Amino acid sequence: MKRYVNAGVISQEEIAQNIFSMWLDAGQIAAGAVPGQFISLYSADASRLLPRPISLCEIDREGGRLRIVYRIAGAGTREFSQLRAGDAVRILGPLGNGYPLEEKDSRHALLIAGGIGVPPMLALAKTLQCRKTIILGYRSERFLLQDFQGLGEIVTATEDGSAGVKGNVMDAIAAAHITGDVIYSCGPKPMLRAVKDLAMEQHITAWVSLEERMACGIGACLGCVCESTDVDAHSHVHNKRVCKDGPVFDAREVVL
Amino acid sequence: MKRYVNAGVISQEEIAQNIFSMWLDAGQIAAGAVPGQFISLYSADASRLLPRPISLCEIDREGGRLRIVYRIAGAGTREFSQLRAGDAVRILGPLGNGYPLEEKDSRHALLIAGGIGVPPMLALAKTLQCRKTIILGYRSERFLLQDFQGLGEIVTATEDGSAGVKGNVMDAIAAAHITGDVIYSCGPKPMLRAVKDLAMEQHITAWVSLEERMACGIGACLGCVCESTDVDAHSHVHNKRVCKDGPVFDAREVVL
Amino acid sequence: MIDLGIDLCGVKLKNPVMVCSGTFGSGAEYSEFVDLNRLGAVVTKGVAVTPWTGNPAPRIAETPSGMLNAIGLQNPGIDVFEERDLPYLAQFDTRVIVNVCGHSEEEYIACVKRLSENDTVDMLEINISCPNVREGGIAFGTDPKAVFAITNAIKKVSAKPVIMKLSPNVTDIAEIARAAEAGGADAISLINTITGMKIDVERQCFALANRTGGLSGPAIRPVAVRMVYQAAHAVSVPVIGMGGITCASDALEFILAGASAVSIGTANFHNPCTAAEVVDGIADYMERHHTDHVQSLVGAVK
Amino acid sequence: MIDLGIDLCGVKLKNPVMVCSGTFGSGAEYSEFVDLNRLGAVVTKGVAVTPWTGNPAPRIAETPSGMLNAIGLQNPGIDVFEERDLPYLAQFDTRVIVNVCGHSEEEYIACVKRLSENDTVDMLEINISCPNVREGGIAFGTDPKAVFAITNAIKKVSAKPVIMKLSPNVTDIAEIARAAEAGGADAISLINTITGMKIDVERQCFALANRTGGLSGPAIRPVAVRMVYQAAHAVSVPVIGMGGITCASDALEFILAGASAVSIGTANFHNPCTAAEVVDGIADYMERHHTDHVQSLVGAVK
Ligand SMILES: Cc1cc2nc3c(=O)[nH]c(=O)nc-3n(C[C@H](O)[C@H](O)[C@H](O)COP(=O)(O)OP(=O)(O)OC[C@H]3O[C@@H](n4cnc5c(N)ncnc54)[C@H](O)[C@@H]3O)c2cc1C
Ligand SMILES: Cc1cc2nc3c(=O)[nH]c(=O)nc-3n(C[C@H](O)[C@H](O)[C@H](O)COP(=O)(O)OP(=O)(O)OC[C@H]3O[C@@H](n4cnc5c(N)ncnc54)[C@H](O)[C@@H]3O)c2cc1C
Ligand SMILES: Cc1cc2nc3c(=O)[nH]c(=O)nc-3n(C[C@H](O)[C@H](O)[C@H](O)COP(=O)(O)O)c2cc1C
Ligand SMILES: Cc1cc2nc3c(=O)[nH]c(=O)nc-3n(C[C@H](O)[C@H](O)[C@H](O)COP(=O)(O)O)c2cc1C
Ligand code: FES
Ligand code: FES
Repeated sequence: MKRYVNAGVISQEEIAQNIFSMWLDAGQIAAGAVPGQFISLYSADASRLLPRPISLCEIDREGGRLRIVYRIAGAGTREFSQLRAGDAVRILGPLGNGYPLEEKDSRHALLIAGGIGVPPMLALAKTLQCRKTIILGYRSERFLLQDFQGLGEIVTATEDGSAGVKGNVMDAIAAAHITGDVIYSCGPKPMLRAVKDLAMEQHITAWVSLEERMACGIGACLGCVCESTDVDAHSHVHNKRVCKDGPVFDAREVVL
Repeated sequence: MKRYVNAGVISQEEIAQNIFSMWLDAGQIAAGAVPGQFISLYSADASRLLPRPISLCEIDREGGRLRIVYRIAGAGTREFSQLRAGDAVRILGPLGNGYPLEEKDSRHALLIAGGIGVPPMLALAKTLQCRKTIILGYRSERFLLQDFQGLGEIVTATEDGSAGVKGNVMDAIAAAHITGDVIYSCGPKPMLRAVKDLAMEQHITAWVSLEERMACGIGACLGCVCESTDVDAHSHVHNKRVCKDGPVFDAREVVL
Repeated sequence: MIDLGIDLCGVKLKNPVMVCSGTFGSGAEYSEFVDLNRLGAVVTKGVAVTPWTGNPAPRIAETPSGMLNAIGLQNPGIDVFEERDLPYLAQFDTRVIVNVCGHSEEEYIACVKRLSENDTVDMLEINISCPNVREGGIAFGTDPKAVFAITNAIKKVSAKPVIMKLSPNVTDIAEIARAAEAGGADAISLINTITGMKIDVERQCFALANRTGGLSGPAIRPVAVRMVYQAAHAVSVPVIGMGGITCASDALEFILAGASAVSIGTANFHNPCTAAEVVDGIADYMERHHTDHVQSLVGAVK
Repeated sequence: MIDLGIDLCGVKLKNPVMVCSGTFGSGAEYSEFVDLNRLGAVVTKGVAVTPWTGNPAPRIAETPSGMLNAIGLQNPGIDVFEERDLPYLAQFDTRVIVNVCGHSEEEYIACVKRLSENDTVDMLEINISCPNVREGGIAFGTDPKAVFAITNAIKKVSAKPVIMKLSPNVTDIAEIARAAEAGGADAISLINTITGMKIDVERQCFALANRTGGLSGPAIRPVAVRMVYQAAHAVSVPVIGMGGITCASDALEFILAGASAVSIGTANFHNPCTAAEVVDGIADYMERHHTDHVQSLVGAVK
């Protein structure tokens, strides 16, 4: 069940330049959450009405705690970055569908993430029970790397070549001839397009997490649509709602 | 000279129900300020654009500190009431003309204030050098009374009769047959009207401090006018700007 | 006893609070946050006689105390709406107002005829004011003659009371309101969104794929209150007010200005519980002001 | 080298940043915060041929990310303006644009004639869009025929370039812009305020003595950007854009939408240093985007 609550900030830390990690006391929202889902955060400034959707980076169901990791992209995220332990922030969640988690132990999953698409991969990597190769792409500074230790084989790429493979995640995959049975990914659109192409070539499934501007965040306003390959069962047109039908889609069902 | 600065909050305290006293580190603004002037405070919430004009209650010119005492009247003052030592608030000042201070020692001034008109009387009482009778009217709970001790004869009235004379300041003046050579006053319009009538009757001067909705606070927008008895020298019509030509007026020059 | 009930051209509502078309889907999603039984009415997302795809994304942009949307009236068409959405709403003890859009008079009429026969439908709201589609909507809503004509044509075939939803993008709202009344409208609702634009200066492009969008939210409330006041003084049919309502006090501005009922739109996105909070807040206000009947507040500020 | 200079129908401005009529007096008050020499132009408060008293107080009300004003064009009349205000402005190295209002064509003409002979005046801005006075202003600004006629009449007597200031309270801003251009306007400026209303629900009265007022500030920026875009695509004379600009990025929205210059209004009330900050911010932006001439940004988003 979705809830709209005032969540307490447990801790906050800048883990890379302009990238913040926050633990929230989110009670029932955490209890019902799964990897790939997100929460909407609301600004305390009345001039900013719309939610800021942020993916779940870690889910502590028992403790009722959620971790989010986000980049300062504008005024809303800048405001959140100034919250301290003891402050509160309005949130709505859990939202969206989340990644499918029923992989058999025998399968080999590739978790491919770029930039601020890395955080949701952590929750996924912690939950998914199969062989995992985790390919993480950064512009320059790498973050969350520590947290992924022990969750699978880890490959990193940086655009400036400061660490790991020089280039993006696709370069890293090509360089190491990485293959798998299924792909889970999150990151910028061009990366997701490349991931889709790779999956089509290798005839495997790729799950991609999309971003779109949102208003309601719960499927009511039709603000956040992406184009669907076929007529969608809910909308009856070629549109799917990222906030409700997604954010995770089989790459084949959406036009990237 | 007027300045627009980020002022540090030195301390804040609730001195009566919903009435707050705040000391601000206001540097040069304090250095140039006189009793009867005010500052504009700006909300940190971008949805609230306009200034909140608040009178100076105490002026520490040397220390660069200003005291304001205000009542929670809406969202802006509620926000200010949550500021703590170490926080900051944008202010503009000093604004307005202030009370004339050239009373001879031999004169007897009546300082008449009602409700949230009491605070500016404190700065005035501390500065004005002559015999003073200070008449303070409250709805119920009295505040700042301590601070006035030793600055003159003090008479109080409360509407509910919980302390002092039961009634308003005019009732207190009538009850104690108080007279003087000049009146300084601040308070609600009906009180100022009564003060003006009293002064006219007794053929003495009454200085009244007016309130009006403001936008610029510095005399540019003509938003805050009050009606003047004669054609005003600046406006060339029957209007005076409360923010610049006032807030203190000779009661005879304005229509109350 | 506080009486929140109102009579909207013969239809009794338990209170004057509804939700704006397009902001509340068909109620299912928000029912997790608001007990639909508590609302005076649910106004559904605009529906047309065939499915509409709407505009490409991005469809949403935030603006100061407001937002732009360019959904473009995406809807699954009347068939799905009647089979899936209306039966869902029929479960609740609230009024159902169906918002109708069309590319042409024929499309409006076809849709209105279908809905006229559906027992779940209490009233129809005709959207002649969507700024986000070229042919549908706004073309009908900015010219008094066109407003009269479409209202008249719809009234001829509608078995349900007809609310005409007006556009604020006009020089003289009173004239448009009078045209709707002359055409036979049983009520009018306003305002729809104001056409706006946002430019992403870093990327040097439009924020919305559609270039322009409709501005809604608290930013437009002063314009909406003014137009409701002007419209309420121009016509004698009931006026439903909307535009930037976030709380009971905002809603009461509209009621005091002349609105018989009010509608919550963009505020649902900021706080999904808003609509129910507004119902409670109006009751509180009436208690504080010793007002027994909400009806007595309608147009009380003259 | 960054070139911020623009040419506005023959008048060279050192940068495209000015201040909105009515929000900056005649510059004296704000000169404590902004070096007037840094501005492209100062646009003065509307002046008429005789003193005007304006509306009763309250004249100001705050709204979400905006404000309502109903000053009602209070002004000391052209005599005082020429004797006191213009000589003050003449001291500065900035352009002086005088905003003119009138109750009738004759009053506009009389004022324009007087100002035509004053050497301090660089341009005239004709306010045909004030929503706060009945006869003056808006009556002239919402009907294309009237806009054409008043523009034409003024152009016949004006020795200075004429900017017609347009009202947003119209159905079709492009049509109004074209009427001004056809009437001979050298430039157009927009938007003036949008008519709005606020009701004090606790006191059950209007927040403004005048009932309605003009809405300005960031709340209206999306409407202003849209109208500037539409107007700039409708006429070939320069467009001056305003409405809710608070920072360089806001100003650039207007420039990219087609404004040759921009004007800062309500933001002055929130931060008296805004205008100078916008000048600096535009220069920074140009450096970051490797743009040499501000002119090349005008209308760059199509
Ligand atoms: C499902 C989903 C999950 C996300 N997860 C994360 C995450 O884990 N970490 C992270 O750093 N970012 C994430 N984002 C992006 C994040 O939502 C934006 O960076 C954020 O909304 C920017 O807000 P702002 O106020 O700082 O920026 P502004 O640009 O000032 O925001 C203005 C408006 O645009 C919207 N907006 C801006 N960028 C985006 C965007 N990329 N996607 C959707 N809306 C946007 C804002 O929500 C707001 O309504 C996610 C987005 C989506 C859709
Ligand atoms: C010269 C002057 C001196 C003042 N000194 C004091 C003081 O020392 N202590 C004190 O408690 N109050 C004082 N006031 C009143 C104070 O300005 C208002 O109570 C305050 O602005 C309310 O803001 P708000 O956001 O809480 O209320 P809201 O009602 O939410 O404010 C909405 C808008 O109305 C304006 N407004 C509301 N009430 C008033 C008012 N009475 N006068 C002017 N503008 C108003 C606000 O500034 C704001 O722009 C003074 C007013 C003036 C004009
Ligand atoms: C996302 C969105 C979708 C909308 N869709 C419709 C619609 O389908 N039909 C309609 O008549 N109005 C539609 N509107 C307009 C609203 O019903 C309402 O008139 C407007 O948003 C003003 O109210 P508000 O400020 O409370 O949102 C829509 C508004 C928004 C924000
Ligand atoms: C207090 C005030 C007074 C104004 N007076 C005038 C005026 O005298 N003449 C005029 O053409 N516009 C006047 N305007 C309109 C502004 O010049 C400007 O067009 C409008 O406020 C939009 O810009 P903004 O949102 O930046 O304020 C006034 C606006 C305000 C807020
Ligand atoms: S944000 Fe409203 S449907 Fe997705
Ligand atoms: S508030 Fe602008 S002149 Fe006083």
